[in-house]
Amino acid sequence: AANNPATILRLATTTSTENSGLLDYLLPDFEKQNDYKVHVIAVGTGKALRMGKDGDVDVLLVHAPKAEAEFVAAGYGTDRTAIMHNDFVIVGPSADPAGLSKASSLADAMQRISKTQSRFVSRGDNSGTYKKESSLWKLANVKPQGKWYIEAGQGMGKVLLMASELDAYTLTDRGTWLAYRDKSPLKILWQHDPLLFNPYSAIAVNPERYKDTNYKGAMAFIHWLVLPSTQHKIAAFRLYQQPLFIPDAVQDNSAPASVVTSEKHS
Amino acid sequence: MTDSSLLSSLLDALQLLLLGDGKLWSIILVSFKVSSLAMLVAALPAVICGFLLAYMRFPGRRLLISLFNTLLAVPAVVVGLTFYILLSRHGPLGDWKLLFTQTAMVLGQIALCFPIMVAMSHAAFQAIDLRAWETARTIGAGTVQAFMMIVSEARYAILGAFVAGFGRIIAEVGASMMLGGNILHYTRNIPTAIALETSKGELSQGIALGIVLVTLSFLLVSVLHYFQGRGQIQ
Amino acid sequence: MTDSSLLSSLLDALQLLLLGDGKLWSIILVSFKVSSLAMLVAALPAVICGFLLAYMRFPGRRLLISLFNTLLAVPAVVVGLTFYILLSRHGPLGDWKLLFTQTAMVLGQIALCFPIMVAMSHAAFQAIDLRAWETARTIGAGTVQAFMMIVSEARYAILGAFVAGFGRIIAEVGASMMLGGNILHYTRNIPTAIALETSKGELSQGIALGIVLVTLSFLLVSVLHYFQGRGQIQ
Amino acid sequence: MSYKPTNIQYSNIHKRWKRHIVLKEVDIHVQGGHCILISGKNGSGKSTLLRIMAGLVKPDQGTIELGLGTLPWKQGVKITQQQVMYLHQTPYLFSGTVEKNLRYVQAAHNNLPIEMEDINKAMAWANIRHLSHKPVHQLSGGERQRVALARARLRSPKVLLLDEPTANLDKDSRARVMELLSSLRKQGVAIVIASHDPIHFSSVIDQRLRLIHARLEPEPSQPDNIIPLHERGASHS
Amino acid sequence: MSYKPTNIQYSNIHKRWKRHIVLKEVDIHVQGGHCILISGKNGSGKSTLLRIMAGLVKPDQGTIELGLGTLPWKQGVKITQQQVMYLHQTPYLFSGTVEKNLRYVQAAHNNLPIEMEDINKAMAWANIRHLSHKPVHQLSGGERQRVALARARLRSPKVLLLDEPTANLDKDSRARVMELLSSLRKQGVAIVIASHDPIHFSSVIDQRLRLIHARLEPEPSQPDNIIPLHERGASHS
Ligand SMILES: Nc1ncnc2c1ncn2[C@@H]1O[C@H](COP(=O)(O)OP(=O)(O)OP(=O)(O)O)[C@@H](O)[C@H]1O
Ligand SMILES: Nc1ncnc2c1ncn2[C@@H]1O[C@H](COP(=O)(O)OP(=O)(O)OP(=O)(O)O)[C@@H](O)[C@H]1O
Ligand SMILES: [Mg+2]
Ligand SMILES: [Mg+2]
Repeated sequence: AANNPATILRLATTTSTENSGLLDYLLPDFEKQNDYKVHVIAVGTGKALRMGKDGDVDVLLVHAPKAEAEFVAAGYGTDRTAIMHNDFVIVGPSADPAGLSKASSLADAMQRISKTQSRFVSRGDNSGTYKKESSLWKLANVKPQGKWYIEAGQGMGKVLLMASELDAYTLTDRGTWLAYRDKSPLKILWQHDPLLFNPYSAIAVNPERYKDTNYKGAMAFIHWLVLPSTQHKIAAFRLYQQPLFIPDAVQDNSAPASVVTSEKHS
Repeated sequence: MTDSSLLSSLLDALQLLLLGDGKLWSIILVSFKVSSLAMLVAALPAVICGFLLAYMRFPGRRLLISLFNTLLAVPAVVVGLTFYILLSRHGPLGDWKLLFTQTAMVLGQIALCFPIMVAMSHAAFQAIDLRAWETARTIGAGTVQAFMMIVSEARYAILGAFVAGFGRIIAEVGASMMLGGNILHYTRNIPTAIALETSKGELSQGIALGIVLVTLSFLLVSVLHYFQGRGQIQ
Repeated sequence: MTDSSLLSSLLDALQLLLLGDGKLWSIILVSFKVSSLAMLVAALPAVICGFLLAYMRFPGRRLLISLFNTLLAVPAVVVGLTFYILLSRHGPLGDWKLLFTQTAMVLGQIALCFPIMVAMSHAAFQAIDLRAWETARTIGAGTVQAFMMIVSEARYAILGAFVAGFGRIIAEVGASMMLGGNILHYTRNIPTAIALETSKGELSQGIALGIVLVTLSFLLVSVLHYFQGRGQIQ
Repeated sequence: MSYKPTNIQYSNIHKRWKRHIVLKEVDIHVQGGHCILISGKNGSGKSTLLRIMAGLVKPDQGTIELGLGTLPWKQGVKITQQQVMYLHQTPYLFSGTVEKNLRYVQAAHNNLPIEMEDINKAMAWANIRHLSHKPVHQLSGGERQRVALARARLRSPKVLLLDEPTANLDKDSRARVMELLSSLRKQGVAIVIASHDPIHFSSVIDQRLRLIHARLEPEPSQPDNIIPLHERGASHS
Repeated sequence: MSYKPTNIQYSNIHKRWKRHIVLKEVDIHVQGGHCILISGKNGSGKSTLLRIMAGLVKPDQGTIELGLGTLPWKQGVKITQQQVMYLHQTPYLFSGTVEKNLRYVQAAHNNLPIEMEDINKAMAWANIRHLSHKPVHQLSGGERQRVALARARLRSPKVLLLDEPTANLDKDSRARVMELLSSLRKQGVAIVIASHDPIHFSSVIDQRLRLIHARLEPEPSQPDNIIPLHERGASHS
């Protein structure tokens, strides 16, 4: 199909991959090599899964392991493949009123926030970040409610802006944090915790449910994503001079095995 | 929502409506409280501006009219952004600490509904015979009385301006989201709640909230229309 | 935006405008193409509806008027949702495969600008003396000619209706986002681009795009006003 | 243009506005070359009757008889209204210039726009040539009336219904209206005039009717002697 | 209510619309109890003059002289316009009922709303009592005119400017206008009438002026003999 106009492949993904610029950086190679035109629809994870369910897109790149598993189990998607991960961090006011720096564990950190009634801005939506946050509260055995717990119901960027304005804590993915770091008085107070890993998978929409879905393109995309060359490129991606995503599908160890960062665990 | 057919979405929506819950009512209340406040503040000045644009001659009048018409096309999110920068901690009005309050939402909504009401009430006055003003003055009405008489002559179109202004802000999401922050029980109104539900993929909840909004608006509009008169040429 | 002061935001914005880039122009083009198409489709039927609501007597007329006025207050995102459910693969019109295309955006925008144009042109016609219609018929104008003459009498307010309709869709983000999907070079228009930049925290880019939109709208409105006449009562 | 002389019988017209009966069993026979004057007090129903005849108001009852026999109102008026022109008591002019207003007129005989030459002639006749490019909202009361008359002349319908055509007109213009009426009458146009100044029309009237208590009755005999005197008195200016 | 008789001298009024000079060096002296009739062709500037005197149109030039000496126009008109009422050639009525229109009127002597009793009296006088709850857009031409006259009577200003007040009126109503004018004149109101039917006003006129070539000139002598005859002729109906 070299001479035909490129076939369209519809990719629903989370805002983090689009906003960080990762897709702008990766996709041109894919389009060149495979003769597809990728239409990127960047929405929340919840909405992306919904679009997959409805067959309105061909392939997903999302980060919500539990929901993804349900999605595949229900027969909406196939070929779920781990692609990469990044991680979440907890940011908060530099004065650190809750004393996260003295916390012994992530659960302890969360408890300190609720105990000191320090303001915490929550995404309050169905995003992967919110799901992660909920699991952390559960882990800490805290039911977050009260004046200090602000359910924003917005995207990550807006929540970071709100937390900055309100001198509040919040849980954020590292990519968005890097983008906002310069204009925020907040700083990272908890990071590099395995509990805060944020894995991304690609899922093809099940062609048995929707015959005319571009399954071929979806598989081409997934296969391309796990190619060593692509995985290297993912590892090499930098945002504000910092690596952001750690490839999960590389078998060799030529790629950086872990995130190297100047910011030390506080 | 268990499956995505239109019918089941609607059924879900209806169910949600009938069951209702405290959360829903708090959201509805925020919506109507904030937008009504904005209307209360903006309506009279807007009508007066429209009146002056129609009845006074001064340099720059036509430019001003074009300007107000243009301001109709300012996206709510841009209004939101502008006020955000003004009200943000580092902004010139940061000391007021208004960001993420209902007051900030009211400010944003005033800025949104004001231009459309000026433009439409100007058009309304513009359609009124000049003799109406002359007659009012000649039978002894003072400036304020005469203004009221002209407003009453143009009431059909002016109430239309109010409806359009209210419609613009009760339904807008950009400014409320930026300035209010969509905080549950405080600054979450119907449009931001719809945006949230939608972003979660909960389309039926979004539609349900939409139906609530439209139903309440319909009641409001019908009441207005009762005052507006027959709406038929005479 | 390196710091959040208003001034530096604006300077950044201006710089972006002056440098411009292909991406920016593609976004602008999508915006105006989609909204102009929607206007082209919706304008005449809306004016005709407004006319019939003003000049015809039929049961349910007043209810219809209230309805159109209510539809002004339907949030763009609800219109977006509704069309989304219709056009989604599962939906009744799923076979048309229109979701995430410019056509879907046009459909959504038609639904958004139609009611406001009906309501406002109804108000416009309503303000015209009944003798205008009678005179038109009596000097031999056919139905269509007479309609055109009345439109010309009401042109000031009708152009106002067009401006308001256009303002509503050129600036709306909810429906375009839902139905277009904000795909770069294809369905990303100015409002969805602003939403994207804002969500990235690039407030200055958002404002810059807002300024682009407002400037272009101002040009358009000024051209319309040239045809609209003086806007002063006679 | 009219091959058969116009001949319309409007019969048994009833009209009431809410509880107020304005017209009762009104018959009126309109003939080409025949000029009828209707007088009556304010609010007696003159304008209502003319508007009904023009098809602008629907009567509660009534029939129309053409050459074809009696037609129900709805059907009859559809045929007649094409050829009937009504001149409002306060004329409506479309916004724009005087010339633009006249260019809107369609010739009654073929429903096509009228030639510029005829428009100029009509303007000259109504003495509004010097106003042709003036926006109508700047016109004086009498000037507006004259534009409306020029419009009527241009349209030259088979039936012309005039509602107070001489109010606001000066003596010269009134004389010009009389000229117009008599020339149209000669051309076979049927004319009906409603006026409080019957005296102005004495020279062209064939029949005088009066609306009284909702009925259309023949006018009691007119003392003819005063007319020439008044005309003489008026002509001094 | 007026302790000193009204006495206003408008002097040297010039007015042109674009290149068209409508009024040139016009002087007019308005006195309480004095009634002036202005005639002139269509478009001669009668309405313009009255509107200028009422402060609705700004002249290009002109002064106003009150008891206090000569005032520049702007200043003078501010004082006079409170007491001057202009009746439009085609009256404007506010949407709503007849009664509502009359309730809008403020008494000229104290600028307070007028009592219902006086409103009822004025309606009775203008013979529009039966129309009091009728929306004005349903009124006939003459009925509208009568509402406007009732309004003028209610307001009872010190200077009353009437633009074609009898157009569209039937004979009875005209007689009523004459009554009103003579009673107002007796009460010391200054009256200026612009009309094409000077003959209607013969019984109340003190001074006849004529606008000709933009100047206001005294009317050439009026052949008085025809008036009673015409009046007689008119009274038959
Ligand atoms: N606003 C205006 N702009 C331009 N010209 C005007 C304006 N108003 C009036 N005129 C012109 O000034 C002239 C005088 O008008 P005016 O209304 O005073 O005449 P009039 O004597 O009252 O006439 P009529 O007897 O027809 O009522 C007319 O030729 C008219 O066209
Ligand atoms: N649309 C309407 N609704 C109710 N009543 C109306 C309507 N139109 C006219 N009328 C009433 O019908 C009566 C007759 O009105 P019409 O205009 O026919 O009178 P006319 O004889 O022309 O009077 P004039 O000499 O004052 O022009 C009046 O009393 C008027 O108030
Ligand atoms: Mg009449
Ligand atoms: Mg005049």
